Amino acid sequence: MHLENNIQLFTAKDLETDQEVRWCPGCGDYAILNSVQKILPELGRSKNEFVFISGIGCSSRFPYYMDTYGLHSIHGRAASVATGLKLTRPKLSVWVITGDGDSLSIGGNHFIHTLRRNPDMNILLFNNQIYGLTKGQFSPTSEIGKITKSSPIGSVDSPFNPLALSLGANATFIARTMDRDAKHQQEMYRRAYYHKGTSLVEIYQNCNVFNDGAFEVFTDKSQKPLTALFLENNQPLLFDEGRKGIILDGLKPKLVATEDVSINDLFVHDEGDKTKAFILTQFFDEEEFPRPFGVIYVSKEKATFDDLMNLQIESTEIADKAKAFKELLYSKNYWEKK
Amino acid sequence: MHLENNIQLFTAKDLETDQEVRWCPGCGDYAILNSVQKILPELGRSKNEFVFISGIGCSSRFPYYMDTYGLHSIHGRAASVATGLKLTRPKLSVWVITGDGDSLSIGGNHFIHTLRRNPDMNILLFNNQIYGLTKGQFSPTSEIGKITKSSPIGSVDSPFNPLALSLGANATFIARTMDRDAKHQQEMYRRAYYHKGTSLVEIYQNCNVFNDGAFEVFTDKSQKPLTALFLENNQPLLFDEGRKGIILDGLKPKLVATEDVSINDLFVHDEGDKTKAFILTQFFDEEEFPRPFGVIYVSKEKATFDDLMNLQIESTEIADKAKAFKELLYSKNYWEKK
Amino acid sequence: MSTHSIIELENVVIKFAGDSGDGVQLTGNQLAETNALFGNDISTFPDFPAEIRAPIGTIPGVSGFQLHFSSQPVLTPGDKYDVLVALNAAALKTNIKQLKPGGILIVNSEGFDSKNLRLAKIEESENPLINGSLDAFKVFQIELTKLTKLAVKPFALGNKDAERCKNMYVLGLVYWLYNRGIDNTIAFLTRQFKKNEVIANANIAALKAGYYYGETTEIFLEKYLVKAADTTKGLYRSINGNQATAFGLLGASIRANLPLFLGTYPITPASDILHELSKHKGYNVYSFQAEDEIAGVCAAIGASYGGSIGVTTSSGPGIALKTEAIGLATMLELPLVICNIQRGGPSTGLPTKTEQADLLQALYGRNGECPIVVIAACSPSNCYEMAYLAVKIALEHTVPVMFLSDGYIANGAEPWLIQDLETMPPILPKYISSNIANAKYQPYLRDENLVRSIAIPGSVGLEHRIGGLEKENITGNISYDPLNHELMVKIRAEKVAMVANTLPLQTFENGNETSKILIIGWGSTYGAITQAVSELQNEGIDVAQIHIKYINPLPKNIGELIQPFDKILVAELNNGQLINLIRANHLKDAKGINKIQGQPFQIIEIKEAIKQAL
Amino acid sequence: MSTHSIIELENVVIKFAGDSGDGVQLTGNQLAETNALFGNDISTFPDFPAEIRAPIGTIPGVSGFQLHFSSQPVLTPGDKYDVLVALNAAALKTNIKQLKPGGILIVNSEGFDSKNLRLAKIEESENPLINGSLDAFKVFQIELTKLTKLAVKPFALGNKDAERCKNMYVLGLVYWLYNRGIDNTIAFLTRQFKKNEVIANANIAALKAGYYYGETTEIFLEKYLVKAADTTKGLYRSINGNQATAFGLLGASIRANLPLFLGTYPITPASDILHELSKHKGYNVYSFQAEDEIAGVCAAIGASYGGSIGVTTSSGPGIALKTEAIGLATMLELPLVICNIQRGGPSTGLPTKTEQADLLQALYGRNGECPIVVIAACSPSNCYEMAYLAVKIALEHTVPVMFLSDGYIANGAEPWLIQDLETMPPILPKYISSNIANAKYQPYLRDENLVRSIAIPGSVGLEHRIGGLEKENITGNISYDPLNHELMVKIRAEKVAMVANTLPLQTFENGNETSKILIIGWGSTYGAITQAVSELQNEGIDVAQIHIKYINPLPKNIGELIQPFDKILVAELNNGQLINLIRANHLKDAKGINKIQGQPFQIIEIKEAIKQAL
Ligand SMILES: Cc1ncc(C[n+]2csc(CCOP(=O)(O)OP(=O)(O)O)c2C)c(N)n1
Ligand SMILES: Cc1ncc(C[n+]2csc(CCOP(=O)(O)OP(=O)(O)O)c2C)c(N)n1
Ligand code: SF4
Ligand code: SF4
Ligand SMILES: [Mg+2]
Ligand SMILES: [Mg+2]
Repeated sequence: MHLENNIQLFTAKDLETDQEVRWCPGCGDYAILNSVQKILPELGRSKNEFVFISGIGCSSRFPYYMDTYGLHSIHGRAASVATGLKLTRPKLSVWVITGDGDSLSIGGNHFIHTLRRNPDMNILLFNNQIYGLTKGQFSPTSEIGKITKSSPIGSVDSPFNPLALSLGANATFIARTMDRDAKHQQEMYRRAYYHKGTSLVEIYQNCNVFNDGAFEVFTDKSQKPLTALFLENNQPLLFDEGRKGIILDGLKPKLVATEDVSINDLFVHDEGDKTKAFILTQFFDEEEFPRPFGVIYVSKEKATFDDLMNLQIESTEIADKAKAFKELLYSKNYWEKK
Repeated sequence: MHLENNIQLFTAKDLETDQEVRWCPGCGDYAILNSVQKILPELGRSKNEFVFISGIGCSSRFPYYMDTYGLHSIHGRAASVATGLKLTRPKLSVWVITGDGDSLSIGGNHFIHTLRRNPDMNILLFNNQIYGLTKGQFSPTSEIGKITKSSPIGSVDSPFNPLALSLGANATFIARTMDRDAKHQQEMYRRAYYHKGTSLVEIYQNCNVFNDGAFEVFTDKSQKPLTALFLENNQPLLFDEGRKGIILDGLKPKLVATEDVSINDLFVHDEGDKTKAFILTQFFDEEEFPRPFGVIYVSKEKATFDDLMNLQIESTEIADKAKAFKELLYSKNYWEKK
Repeated sequence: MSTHSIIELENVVIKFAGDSGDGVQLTGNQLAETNALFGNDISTFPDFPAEIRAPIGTIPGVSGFQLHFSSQPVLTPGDKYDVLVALNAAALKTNIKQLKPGGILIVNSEGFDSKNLRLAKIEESENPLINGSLDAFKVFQIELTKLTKLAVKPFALGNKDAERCKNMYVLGLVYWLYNRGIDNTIAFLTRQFKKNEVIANANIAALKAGYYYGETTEIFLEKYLVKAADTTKGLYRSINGNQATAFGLLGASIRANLPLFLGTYPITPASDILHELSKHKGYNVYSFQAEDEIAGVCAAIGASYGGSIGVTTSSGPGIALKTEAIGLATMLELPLVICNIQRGGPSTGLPTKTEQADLLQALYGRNGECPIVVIAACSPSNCYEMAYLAVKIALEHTVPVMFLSDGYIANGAEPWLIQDLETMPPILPKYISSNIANAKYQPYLRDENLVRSIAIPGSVGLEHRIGGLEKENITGNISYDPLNHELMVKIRAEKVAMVANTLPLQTFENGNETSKILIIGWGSTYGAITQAVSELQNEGIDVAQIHIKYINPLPKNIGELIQPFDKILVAELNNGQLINLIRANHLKDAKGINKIQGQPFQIIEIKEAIKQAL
Repeated sequence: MSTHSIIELENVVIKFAGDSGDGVQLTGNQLAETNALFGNDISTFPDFPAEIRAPIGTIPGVSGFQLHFSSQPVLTPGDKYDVLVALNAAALKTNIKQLKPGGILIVNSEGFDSKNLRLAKIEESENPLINGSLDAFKVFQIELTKLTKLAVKPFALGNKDAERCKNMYVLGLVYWLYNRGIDNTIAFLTRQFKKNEVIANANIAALKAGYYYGETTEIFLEKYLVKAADTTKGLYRSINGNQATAFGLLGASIRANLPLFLGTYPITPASDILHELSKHKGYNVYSFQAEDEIAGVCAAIGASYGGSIGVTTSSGPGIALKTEAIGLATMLELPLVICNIQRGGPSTGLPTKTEQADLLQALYGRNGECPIVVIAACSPSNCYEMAYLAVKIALEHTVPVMFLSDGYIANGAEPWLIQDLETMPPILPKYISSNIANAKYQPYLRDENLVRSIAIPGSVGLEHRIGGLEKENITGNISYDPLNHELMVKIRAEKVAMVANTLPLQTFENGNETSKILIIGWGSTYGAITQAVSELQNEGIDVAQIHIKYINPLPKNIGELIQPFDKILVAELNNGQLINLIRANHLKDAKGINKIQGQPFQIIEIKEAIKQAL
């Protein structure tokens, strides 16, 4: 029933289950599964300490393919189920697997409340900008004007900016990665794991059946250098193989050719600076800016929800509960009938 | 059934209903009711064009006291009900009345989705940092450590920053005001009304029964000058009767004595600047900064949800629907059985 | 000393009524406690206005507290009052209909000035204190505010604070009238205001002044005595249903040696369970006030999954929101306790009033074939046992259990013969531990009761996946196989049905199979029905009574008990719900006794309905 | 020309089965359409795998399309197949049990290589093409991929695109076998691929090649003819239930001259109603894809409040989430249509499978006494009429109406004798307009049917407030008055009951009150039950049949019709739900015929159950 102390070594292979992986051939979910299976053995914990909790959606089938503990819950509620588990079993490594519909549409409320409360768990948000499982309706991350089964003449819903929303909900860790970059993904999952608090990783995931190529502009080898900005802490914002960079003109980010400016004038990424993080999350609506990938913001100041709650429980813990309960029952005036 | 063209004049008095107002004596809700009743007649519309839709909570009883159209719905869902109404009756002036529990706890998802979609309506969020109607539990805006009926040894929930959350959800209008300042309130409601899109006004409202004095530090005459920062567009951030101000050191706001700096160096409020707005929303956790009141951010760029949807409907409108429907029924291969 | 004669009474029903701000609940509670300590059997019925305070002095602002104390066993707060204490005109107007002819009416005459009359919507000319409408009662008018202020003058309180003591003044008077000492209340006041001695002393002074007012003035010619009741021996305390529910859950957690996790969202009248449990974190109680009811129940499911006792509490609108997640728990076959403290519906309805109208929702309110266990407490103190059993059943049968209570018993109090934890049945959860598992762990392998063994995350070597899709029996793998689905639907139903094997058989509360008529009830109506049936039996009318605590599954012998009867009545505070089960299962032409007024049954209502049916 | 002899058949049941990517649905649909156009009566049953595509070639990845075409009236897609077209080993394995002995089996022999066998979990040695297990059938093995590629060679397609044409090849062959022309499909292909002529022409070439393969090779010795059916005269089209539902709603909106507002959230198998309606904005259709089901229904309530037709659509888990809001609509007494396209439950259950297990939830799944109207469509095309009536009842009686359909009829198609809008009953909503209101508008003033008149926001002089708290009758003011609450609960119930006054009386589908046994059904089981009963009657067994479309309220004469029978069966795709109503209301010892396999009834199952019960 309790965690064992001696770590049981395991490999990525050990994480495969006997269930056939049932995503469409070519789906970005495979790459994410692989990356997660890759890093888990490196984290220095036993396999039995990992729990994957998902909602409903293509992405949410993920736990079935991980030979750890797993719970495929109901649509939108994974974060709540995970919160109940993490609070009561704080030593487990809890991962929430969710889609853009699952966590930002029906599950939006649990999403933002989880972020503000900050239990120590990792949310992997598979953002494919579509409802995959229900065969292709626009999602809260689909672009306005999108033509789908439920918006045949174009959606009129302006989308969320998931990382800006997370920041607004007081998230303590936000990062973005892409299915097509295994190394970067793995780095982000590792960072997420080691962050104490709720870590949100948005993963650009290609749904090759209902929304193929949504992120091609960022993932395609030839376009990537100009469209994707890979963040490194304390490093200036550079892209296009160092040819382009970003400076801050007052509060306004501007694109520059690196040859035109001194390297010292560039916008230096600082994961701990919330205003800088905000500015980075806004490289979203404006097409001219490259899309940032990497850890955008981390705050280590906020205590975790599970720590705070367990602290209250431990600090008031009653040694002899049965005895105390008896006293409790008799604590209000009682009387004897003889 | 349809709106009349000629405006029927009315007064604040005409807005009172025959129902007794049933808030606790001294509740901040009274002042808000008065301010709303005050401004409505000035907006140049007939009384019958206003609709107030609320959820559940003390604040949500508001519609019963307004002799306009009103719907007291269920907990957390007012924004959704209002969206359905506004989409189909775009000419009505729709107001959502809600509390911090109603819109940020159970209704949080509809809240953020409404903001991102941006239907043209006004959300008045009565934030008293407590659940009033259910007699005093902590709410998602209550400070951590708060002692309430449901947190007898202090709440472990870190609160939302409602305006930061709204900004993160792509709100196009966010403002803050307080129950104790009638003039400021009225100005905010007017601004909200005239903004085309979803206007969010957070109102600091005193619940004198379950959370008395929560905002006293901002509303109390003697403390207000040092704690409340009243924003004016294009004006420098000044408080303490002009003695203190705020400058931006890079991205970091700093408090200064005005005598130590040139007026030109001060942080000038710009309602249209989202990064500035972000910085202002962060005057929240840090105690040393005064709390900003006024319109923090407005964006006029985003089309409203009701306009976009009605545009699609109007631009494709079929003149003879019965005829077209007949064609539709027969549009797939059909055959005659003789 | 007192020259008043003392008259012995078997029982007294007294109602305090005043404005929400008048301290009526506290006054009533004090009298109840003092009488209980003295040895009376008691039952209380607090009846407060809607959640928000209505304007002072108005009808919606009236708060009431009804107390029945007796030298005989007491089952209800009583139908009509022997005594009404009315602190203002609105309180009188709301309650006078229930005062027995010849009953004692104590009124604060200052609560009948023009303003109060106007607020109570009474014409000046219709002032009941002068228009003769109260002639049928023994009316005692007291200038309560004036007398109270006089009494507390030495403490130099502000006007408001001074006035606030008036409930103690009137309580003192009532103590005197019913021959009770004031010590218990003095001790209470000292405790309550230990941080403000002046207020404590002022209240005590008012209490004493009221007491002596009875003693020294001659307004009352008699005083009364209600002797101690001859109830079961043992240690008692007073308890209300929500407290009892919280204690039952807590006790079960201690007995099962598992953490208790409450995932919930506040709602009237369930919130007090949250309030109570959140005081007891030291017992390994996690109280999680979630962002909504869905998050609350889902977190409880997560905690159950992790090996804690997942509990969620709510009332009508909140229960409606939880139905999808309850389906998930059913499918996962995890323990879960859902407490529904019913209130008047539909929709927001009458949040502070009582009703039993969520029974069919409890039974059927989920998508798909989704049976769960449904049990109902029948009195405030019975909530303890039933909440405890809810946990026991959930853990031992790996099923969701819906525990039904309602606003009436949740807020009503009665003496409780304290049930020590050792006397409760043991709880044996179905967890599997790593060491025994050499073979592959099969999450849906079942025992003879069809119950699966649960492996808790963290256990070495028992990694597995579960979810809300239909699953293959034994392995738990997702399965779309048609016959497997039918099998699983039947297994889930049978598993719930088999809970009946562990439940006590149903017995008659009154009468037996030869009685002329059978009345069936469930839940909070127990007191009123039982009292009505006893009274009828005393009148020589042979009525049998069954009171059902286990609704799904029903006790195994219920058909047998019902079978002999041609005349069957089902009494419920709804428009007819349990009756559907009785009719459908047993094909008996049962008739309903129904009341849908947000109020409990009166004994007389039941009696008359039975008489009519005979 | 063809030397093949032509054999006339009354009807044929054919099943196409292959991998999800094989275009099986399209193939089936084409054959269905062509046969329908020819004049056969038809019924179809598409049966797809779970939502996500399973790996190619596996059992979970099998997609099927069943078609029954006949010269006689057809009510179901048929129990067993006369013909099975299996494109790979998994498709064969899944379907072979349903092929009639002696039936035709057309297989793609290339779908049985080692890889395919492994994916289908068949041992190499058990390859059905060689192990003799198919001896009972007429097996035709075709190297489909090879032949198709040959056929489309001139178009120089990529490998994948070329292979994709194989469904057309097989369709061509089947057209030949059943003596049908290929023109309709050629026209379809030309339309479908109008942007890619090469693909269109390649498909047409494959279609023709398949057709000529039948004609020129001698693999088939006979071909078959199913003559046109002798059904009611008029104009027909093929329609599935979700389309029909969308058209019914749309038609009602046009007829009532009110905008249609759909507030919904995608879910299988209801999403297609959203997809269809969102194509028709030009009819004043607002399709709002909300963030969740709660927002969807609440927005629909807001739209209803504003004078539009508020509709929400979902399936099990989503309906569960809407229950609180449906209570609000009940309390507000606003029109609302809730379409529940049922699927296998509980919880996420079997999302792509059919079931009728949400009936009790529809009736009772809300907190408090909260009756709403519940109606159920009985076939794909009947969805049109029932959805139309749902709107009519909601608007005319200011009540929520739950429209029940299920995955089987939602996706199944049949010929529909097109019902023109003019032939539908008029819709007369209950709105009040400003000009008549000189007196104060009373929102809860009622007409003789207890229906209130609704004033729409914006109307001059009719300002008023409504909400979810209990309200005073007539004025609508909040009221905590006990007797008013009882009155309102009864009024709301009676208002729903009175809908029965406007409904058609129940009739027997078959038999009459002198028949030996009565079978009762509701919803999508209509076809199977009716066919079973007709067949039994042909066999000389006298069975009466009632099929209920209006479940709450039930038709007024239902008791009368049921009364004479001692033997009553209730057939449902659940564990027994409607049967509870029959037993409770009529105290008849009805027995259930239940199937909970995510699949519709087979005719034979019903027949056997009836025979056993006789
Ligand atoms: C309560 C409920 N509503 C709706 C659905 C149907 N549904 C299942 S998954 C899904 C959305 C999937 O989108 P996303 O979360 O983005 O996951 P993806 O499939 O794209 O990975 C929907 C609407 C459901 N299962 N339950
Ligand atoms: C579904 C549902 N859950 C819970 C409740 C109980 N409830 C009513 S109001 C409220 C919170 C009120 O807080 P807030 O929105 O801040 O309003 P306030 O009373 O403070 O103005 C709660 C929990 C309810 N009515 N419905
Ligand atoms: S539908 Fe899209 S997201 Fe789902 S499995 Fe297929 S490719 Fe992946
Ligand atoms: S409880 Fe608080 S918020 Fe509610 S009416 Fe009273 S003072 Fe106002
Ligand atoms: Mg998605
Ligand atoms: Mg509040």
